[in-house]
Amino acid sequence: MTHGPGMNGLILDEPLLWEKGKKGRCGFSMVEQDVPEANLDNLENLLGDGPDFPDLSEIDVVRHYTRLSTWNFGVDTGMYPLGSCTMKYNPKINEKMAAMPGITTSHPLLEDKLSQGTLQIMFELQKFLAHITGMDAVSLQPAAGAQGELTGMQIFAAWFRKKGEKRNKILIPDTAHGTNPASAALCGFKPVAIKSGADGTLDVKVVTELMDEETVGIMLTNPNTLGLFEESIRDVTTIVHEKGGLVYCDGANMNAVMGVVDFKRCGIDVMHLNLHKTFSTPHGGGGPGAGPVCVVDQLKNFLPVPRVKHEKGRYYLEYDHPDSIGRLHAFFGNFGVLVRAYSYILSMGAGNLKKASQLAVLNANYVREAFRDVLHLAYDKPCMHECVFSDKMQHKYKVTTLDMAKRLIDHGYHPPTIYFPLVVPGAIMIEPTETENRDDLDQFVAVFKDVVREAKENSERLREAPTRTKLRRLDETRAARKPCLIG
Amino acid sequence: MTHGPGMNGLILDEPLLWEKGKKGRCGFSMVEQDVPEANLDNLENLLGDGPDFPDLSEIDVVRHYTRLSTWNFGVDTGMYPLGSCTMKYNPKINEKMAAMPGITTSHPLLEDKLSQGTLQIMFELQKFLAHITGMDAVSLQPAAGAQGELTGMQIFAAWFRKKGEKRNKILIPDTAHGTNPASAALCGFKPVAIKSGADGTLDVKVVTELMDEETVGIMLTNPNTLGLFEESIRDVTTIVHEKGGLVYCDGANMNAVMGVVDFKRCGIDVMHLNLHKTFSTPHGGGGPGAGPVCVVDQLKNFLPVPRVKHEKGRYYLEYDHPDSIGRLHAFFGNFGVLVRAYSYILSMGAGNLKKASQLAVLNANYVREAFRDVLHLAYDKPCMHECVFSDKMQHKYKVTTLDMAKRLIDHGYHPPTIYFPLVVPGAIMIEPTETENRDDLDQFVAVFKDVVREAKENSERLREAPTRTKLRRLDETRAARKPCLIG
Amino acid sequence: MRYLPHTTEEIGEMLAATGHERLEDLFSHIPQACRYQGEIDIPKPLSEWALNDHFIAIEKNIQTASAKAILVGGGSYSHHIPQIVTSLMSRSEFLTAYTPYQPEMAQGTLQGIFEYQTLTARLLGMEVANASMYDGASALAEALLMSLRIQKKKTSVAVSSAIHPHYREVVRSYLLAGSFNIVELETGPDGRTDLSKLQDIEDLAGVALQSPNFFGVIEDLETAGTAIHSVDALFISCFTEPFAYGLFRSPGQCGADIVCGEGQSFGMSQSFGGPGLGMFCCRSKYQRNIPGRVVGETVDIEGKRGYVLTLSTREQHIRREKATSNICSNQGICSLTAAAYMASLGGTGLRRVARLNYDKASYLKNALVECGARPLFNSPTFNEFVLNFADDFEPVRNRLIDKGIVAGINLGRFYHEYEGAYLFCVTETTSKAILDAVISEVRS
Amino acid sequence: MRYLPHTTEEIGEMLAATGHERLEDLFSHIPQACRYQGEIDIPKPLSEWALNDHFIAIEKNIQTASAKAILVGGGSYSHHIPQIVTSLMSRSEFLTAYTPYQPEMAQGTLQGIFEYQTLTARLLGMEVANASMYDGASALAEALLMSLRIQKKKTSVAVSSAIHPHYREVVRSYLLAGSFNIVELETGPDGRTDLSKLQDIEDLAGVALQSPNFFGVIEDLETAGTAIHSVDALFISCFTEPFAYGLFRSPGQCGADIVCGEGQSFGMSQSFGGPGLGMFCCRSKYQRNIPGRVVGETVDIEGKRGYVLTLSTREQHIRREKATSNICSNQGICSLTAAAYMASLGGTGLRRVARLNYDKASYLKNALVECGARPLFNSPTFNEFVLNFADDFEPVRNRLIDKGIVAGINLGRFYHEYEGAYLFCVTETTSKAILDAVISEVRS
Ligand SMILES: Cc1ncc(COP(=O)(O)O)c(C=O)c1O
Ligand SMILES: Cc1ncc(COP(=O)(O)O)c(C=O)c1O
Repeated sequence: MTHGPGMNGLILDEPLLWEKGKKGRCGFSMVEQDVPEANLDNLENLLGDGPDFPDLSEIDVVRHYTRLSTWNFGVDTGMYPLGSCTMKYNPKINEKMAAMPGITTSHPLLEDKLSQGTLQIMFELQKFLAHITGMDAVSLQPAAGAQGELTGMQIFAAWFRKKGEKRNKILIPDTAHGTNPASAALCGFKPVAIKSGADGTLDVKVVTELMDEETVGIMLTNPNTLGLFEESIRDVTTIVHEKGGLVYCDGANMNAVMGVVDFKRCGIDVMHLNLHKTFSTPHGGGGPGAGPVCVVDQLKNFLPVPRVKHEKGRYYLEYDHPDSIGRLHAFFGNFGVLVRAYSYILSMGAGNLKKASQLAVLNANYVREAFRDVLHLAYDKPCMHECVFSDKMQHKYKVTTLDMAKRLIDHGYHPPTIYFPLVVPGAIMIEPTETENRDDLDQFVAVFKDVVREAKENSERLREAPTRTKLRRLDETRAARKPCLIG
Repeated sequence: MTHGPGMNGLILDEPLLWEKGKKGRCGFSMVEQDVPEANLDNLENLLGDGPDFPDLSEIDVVRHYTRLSTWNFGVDTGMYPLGSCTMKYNPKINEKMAAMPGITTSHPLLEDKLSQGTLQIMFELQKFLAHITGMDAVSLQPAAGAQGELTGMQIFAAWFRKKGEKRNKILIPDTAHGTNPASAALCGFKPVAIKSGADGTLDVKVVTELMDEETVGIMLTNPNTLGLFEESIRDVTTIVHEKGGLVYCDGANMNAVMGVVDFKRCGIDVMHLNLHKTFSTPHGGGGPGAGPVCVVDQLKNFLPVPRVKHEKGRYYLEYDHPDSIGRLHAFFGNFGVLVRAYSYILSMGAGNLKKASQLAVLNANYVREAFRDVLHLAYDKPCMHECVFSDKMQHKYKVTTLDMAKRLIDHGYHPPTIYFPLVVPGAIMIEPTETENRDDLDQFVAVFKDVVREAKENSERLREAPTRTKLRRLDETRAARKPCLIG
Repeated sequence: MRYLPHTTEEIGEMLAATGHERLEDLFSHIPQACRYQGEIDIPKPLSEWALNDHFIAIEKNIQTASAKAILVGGGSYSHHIPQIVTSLMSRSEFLTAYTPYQPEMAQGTLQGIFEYQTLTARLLGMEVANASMYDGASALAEALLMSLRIQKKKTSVAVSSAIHPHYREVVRSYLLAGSFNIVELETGPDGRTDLSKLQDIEDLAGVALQSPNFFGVIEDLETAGTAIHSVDALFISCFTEPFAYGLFRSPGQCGADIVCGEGQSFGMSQSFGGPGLGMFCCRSKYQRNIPGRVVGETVDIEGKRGYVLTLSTREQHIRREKATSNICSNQGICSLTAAAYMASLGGTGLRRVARLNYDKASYLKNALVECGARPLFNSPTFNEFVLNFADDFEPVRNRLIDKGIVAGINLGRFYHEYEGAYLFCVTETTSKAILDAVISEVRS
Repeated sequence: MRYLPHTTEEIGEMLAATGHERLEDLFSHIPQACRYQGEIDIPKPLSEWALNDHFIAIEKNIQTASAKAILVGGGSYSHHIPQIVTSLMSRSEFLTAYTPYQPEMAQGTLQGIFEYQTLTARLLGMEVANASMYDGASALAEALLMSLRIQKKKTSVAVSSAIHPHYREVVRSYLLAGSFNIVELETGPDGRTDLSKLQDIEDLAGVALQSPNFFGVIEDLETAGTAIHSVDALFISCFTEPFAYGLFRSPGQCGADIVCGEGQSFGMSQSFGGPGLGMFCCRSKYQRNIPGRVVGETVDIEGKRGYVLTLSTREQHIRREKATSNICSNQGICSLTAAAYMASLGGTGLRRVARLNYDKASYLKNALVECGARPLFNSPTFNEFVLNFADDFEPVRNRLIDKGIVAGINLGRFYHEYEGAYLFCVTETTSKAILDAVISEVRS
């Protein structure tokens, strides 16, 4: 505990909402009843009693959530090196922009002429994302990365349907994020796992063997979930294309390669971006996100409708695309998230976006070097935005990745992603992001090294961690065995 | 620790600002240089190097203050029964109103016709405060209660100057807030202390004895700082007036008597209000506040200038008052605070303001009853908005008010005001305010009783408190003896 | 750039530590053929203040930004949002946290979601709720997929044509690949779903209704439930306006097996349609089939009550292609917002505001009918209703727009058979003065 | 009412516990003659939404609300405020706390103020700073009173007539009662304070100058300091625009004994003149004479570094009538705001923004001079300056107002000898486009 920010402090307890309150209290400002009460007579058997909600005063609600918030840890609290999640700083100004009254009150069903400003944001953001990825056309509708993947898979399906081809397998590397096979399966495809090569990247030979004319193509992540760039990407995409297949790229790790990699040149046909990662929109404890889908020209007619267009100074929605896969969202996706990403891109400009990727990669490599003698490095190659270690060197002390992760909490750090990707047993996946400064990285490294030292010298302490949080280790098995999902 | 919200939790450490940062970092968004650089040649011996400030990135600043905030406790965190301070809930909507762009960008030196809205707020608030107190005219200029007192004292001085009378003593009860004698002294008056009567209120006889024609009058607090209403107020004001004196009322405790007491009818000539108490504006860890001054008709020409007037649908500033004591503030006082109070009064309306006072008094009496057998009650009379106990019953365990206060912290409560008023040795002054609900009062009472029990059973524990905060008891003597005021 | 903390010296030192000379060298293994050519073509960076000006210009380009009222619902509703909800939900501990994978650092989010699940289940009269879906539309699609998972051998679902047309489009997109059969149920002359032909449909796994439906009509859910269960299908009840359940019986009370819909009304601004909140409930017997994240209660090693993400064996990160859904990031802060909103309202407040919606909508509806408009359907409605006008309503609507009021949308966009019928929405946010302005414009 | 949590039953039960029947009975001891008659005459309560509408109406009544630029300073300055400063300072742990009487529960506020004191002292080149005064004007009054306390036997102070006229008015109000003698020092033809007659003033405890002064002119503080010290008076240097010290030498470097002024420029919006921040520094030898609150470093019983309010024996709550000042509540959150603002700028940023102010103001000044305007004074200025025009400027000013630009204020309001001379202010917030619009209006 010599370097870290972790220490004890007073935080307050707080019961569940319905353990508070008194019937008749009210935390809501009631509007005047300026019209006569309407007749309820014809409603008898439809009327209910309303739900049993606790009645609270305004201060009750304020204290409840203020206290709950103090049990949480966010990027604003401290370093959050959660691999694959790109927990970078979320600029406050973006929140302000998304909260502008004209934006928050705009209704999604009005005629285009009443919504020019909102359509403009969407149109320009589409253009920006196309330019950033190198792709040709973009739909902003997917509400998260996984829905972006689903969209992409549906485009695959529609493409082959249109061509009259019946294909139903899809190649997915074993390092893929869980959403990849799940999204493919939702579309009725049968995922075929590709074992990644000894160096953690795709083996062209394996792809060649597996790719055939019953396979729609490949769904890969680049940079992949080991934090490595798929160097043979051009060969892979060529092979797939030669067999009439399409290539999907999970672009959730775009933060490593903005201004560095052109995905169209790599041979990608469809990709999604996670705006809540690369483009700095906050994660909100689980969402909302946004997972725009970018495609090459030949697939643009398959994108979801409506599409946002611009002509003669007028923005408009276009519905008439018979090849379109249809709609994925009731309206235009998580528009408020799009506004934040748009605001971020405008604040950064081309140079800073590229710089952000460079620094993200620099930070990851710096951390990778720093730990190489205390943690087992899963693949000893230069990494991109994240680096993956394992607990192999700690096995002899009967200390696991989980123990080290929990002990980091005591020191005031959010742990890295653990036990993912599955191909690295006991994985510890660290993604510092570019917004961490060097001093903070050094402190993190020093603390983690302390933990590693403790693994040897006082391993019990790690197995008991965390001890400084409001609650100690939680019993997840019990939660799953006898689920208690409502109170 | 069976009832209270206090428990341990993880909070983070954070160094001083200048222990962070690196020259060349920047947390500020720089404006474009769209004009040519100006010549600096004629400035040589005037130019400096600029201060040695740390350079930080935006996230550095965000984390710094986010972490600092977690070491603090506010009304939103929990109960804050600090007597004489009226720590009631500060509605969030008032913050929003004060932050409206039209308001925040308004400049104080422009012609009236460009500032009608801001003048309207001031004019209406003046009127509201006059109606709430029963007084005739109001100035919103004083930036806090103490400056309101100073204003009042200056009005006293100006009144006697105008009458050509030389008086320089002023009667001030021994229960008065420290700012009262300090403000009187700033005006060149000599405070004469009045010992309060056996029941904690003014003794008419003593006032009669002390009031003479060399005395400008009396400066009292009503309800007083023992939480008691000065029942003989009418007699006292009559005596003072008979000797040609004036009566000042410190109205910081107005929260007890809105819609209940008419201060003009009590015989008050000048009084101030603390908007940051009664009218729910937040205290901001020490300010800003606002201490408007209310006077009766005969004194209104002595109020500070400019005054805000309204005529024929036009609001305007009036400067021409030869009797005025002049200006107390560069502009119009803490305008942003006035906006919040105005917003609060409009939200409450007459009925709710009165109700607020009633419930504030109810809560104080409820707490008073609850503790009567475990804490020594300083004056056993019905109280107003606050009640005062002492540590007399704990002396035998060598436990002081300070020890109990610090132990309350461990339980997650802000302690009451302690050792004030001075007339009650070891005073414990509890002001729950009306925004605390009954359940929370009951919990507070139960916790405090636990502490009292501990005083008997485990007094060492109290003397060691607090133990759950970021820091333990701080050495205030050392701080004062060798002051270290900058780092 | 203020978001990038590295100084030039630090970059140099760090590069030295990683064995590189220039930042570009970090990417030397990336094949030339993959490289980005030139600079990204986006505008040059704006300062915070220039950005603000840019957004003000955009806001001026949103023609409704200064509207007095928008009397349009159709799945996106204008309701009052207490400032406390907005203020509390912007606390960075909530907003800048990730999905609560480390429960010891995320008890705030976790208890908050557990409370959301509970209030949601109470509102909808159900036993179990999840932590959110993307929106009402995808929630409905997932509900239908869930019914197909539960009734493994069946391949058809039936969907009321009175369900929000966009929701039905999303359902089609989601179900297309699975080669499932989607039957649309007609709307009867009373504006309610016609269930008389249910028996004719084979292999029916689930039947979905919306109430209030897209026409604002309250479906007779109880009767519908009986009909649906009699063909051994799961009864899926969906909604776009949860405020209705402050006044009307909940779908759960009427026998629904799965209830889902859009929660935007509970504290989320409209924001051109998102982010909203997909609410999702089911009977507890189906809980292991539910899509999405769920939070459950448990204890820590000292026996203290706490919360964790649970039933993760349903999920993509464990089950991969066999998961109940592909959902990962969902609408986290929106679910917390909805809970804070429901807590601010309380049971008493929810009922009161629901009643106000009903009263105000009834006021406008009745007055326009008095002016000669005809309701498209005569069944009870909540805060939306459809009217036909003797003369073309469009000119009136345009005049109202000039006065800052957008009143109604032409149903013809969604149902060509209802061209010229207008769907109106009135909530507690609309004053009588506005309603009277509409009435007098229609009258004139 | 949502701020009042008590239910009717609770009130009944609590009254029973206190031995009362009705709420009114709690006040039965208050004499009838003191009672409020009838109901308070204020408007009936507004809901949160009606309140919002009311404020929107008021905002419409603020004619500058939609102004493009206000080129007026005079003690209230338009500077860019980063959103992070606003967001962070609204965290309720800071905003809803009281003065940090219990340091164990207020280390956030206390460290924050200690940092503010330190940055302030560095900015002004001084050794000690307090935790804030109400504003620049009362800070100056308190500084003069402090000089009289330190130089106990002396009864006069001298104040430059180039100090903000309102500040001088406040000084008069504060010093009046003490029957002290206030001498005003004339402004020389160069716009700087004429110190040549200092020797003639008897019993001079302190002399106050402002730099940049009300005319925007940078005083020659070093020379002034020598003159002031030569008559054995304390040198008090005040300011309304702290940004100047990003470019110019600090008063401390020039020998000032007390430095005070207005800190609004550092992160506080203008808000019709308040709340701002009275900044206050002195040499450490005078620290026990300083008015107001101060925070000092100490340790806790475990030896850990921490912060407390200190030197309280100077203060009213201990010293009562013998206190160094009557100040109690001060500008707490404003001082934290200023610190956060200074931290966001950093040394590099402060210098850069100061330079921008200088450059932009120079651009306008030079251009208007080219158009024929004459500077009232020829000495160097920072971001404010005074011009005389050949023709009446008022019609030009009015035309500019119609275009959304308020440019300058007539000095005649403050100095009748300068009637028709206009004081302008240009900060980093004004774009060249606006300045060019002013220039072309003047030219036309
Ligand atoms: C590599 C990768 N792909 C896909 C996803 C899924 O994105 P989302 O959570 O937005 O659905 C994630 C996020 O966890 C990811 O890291
Ligand atoms: C009774 C009383 N009078 C006067 C004051 C001084 O008010 P302020 O702190 O606003 O100067 C206070 C506040 O502490 C008080 O409680």
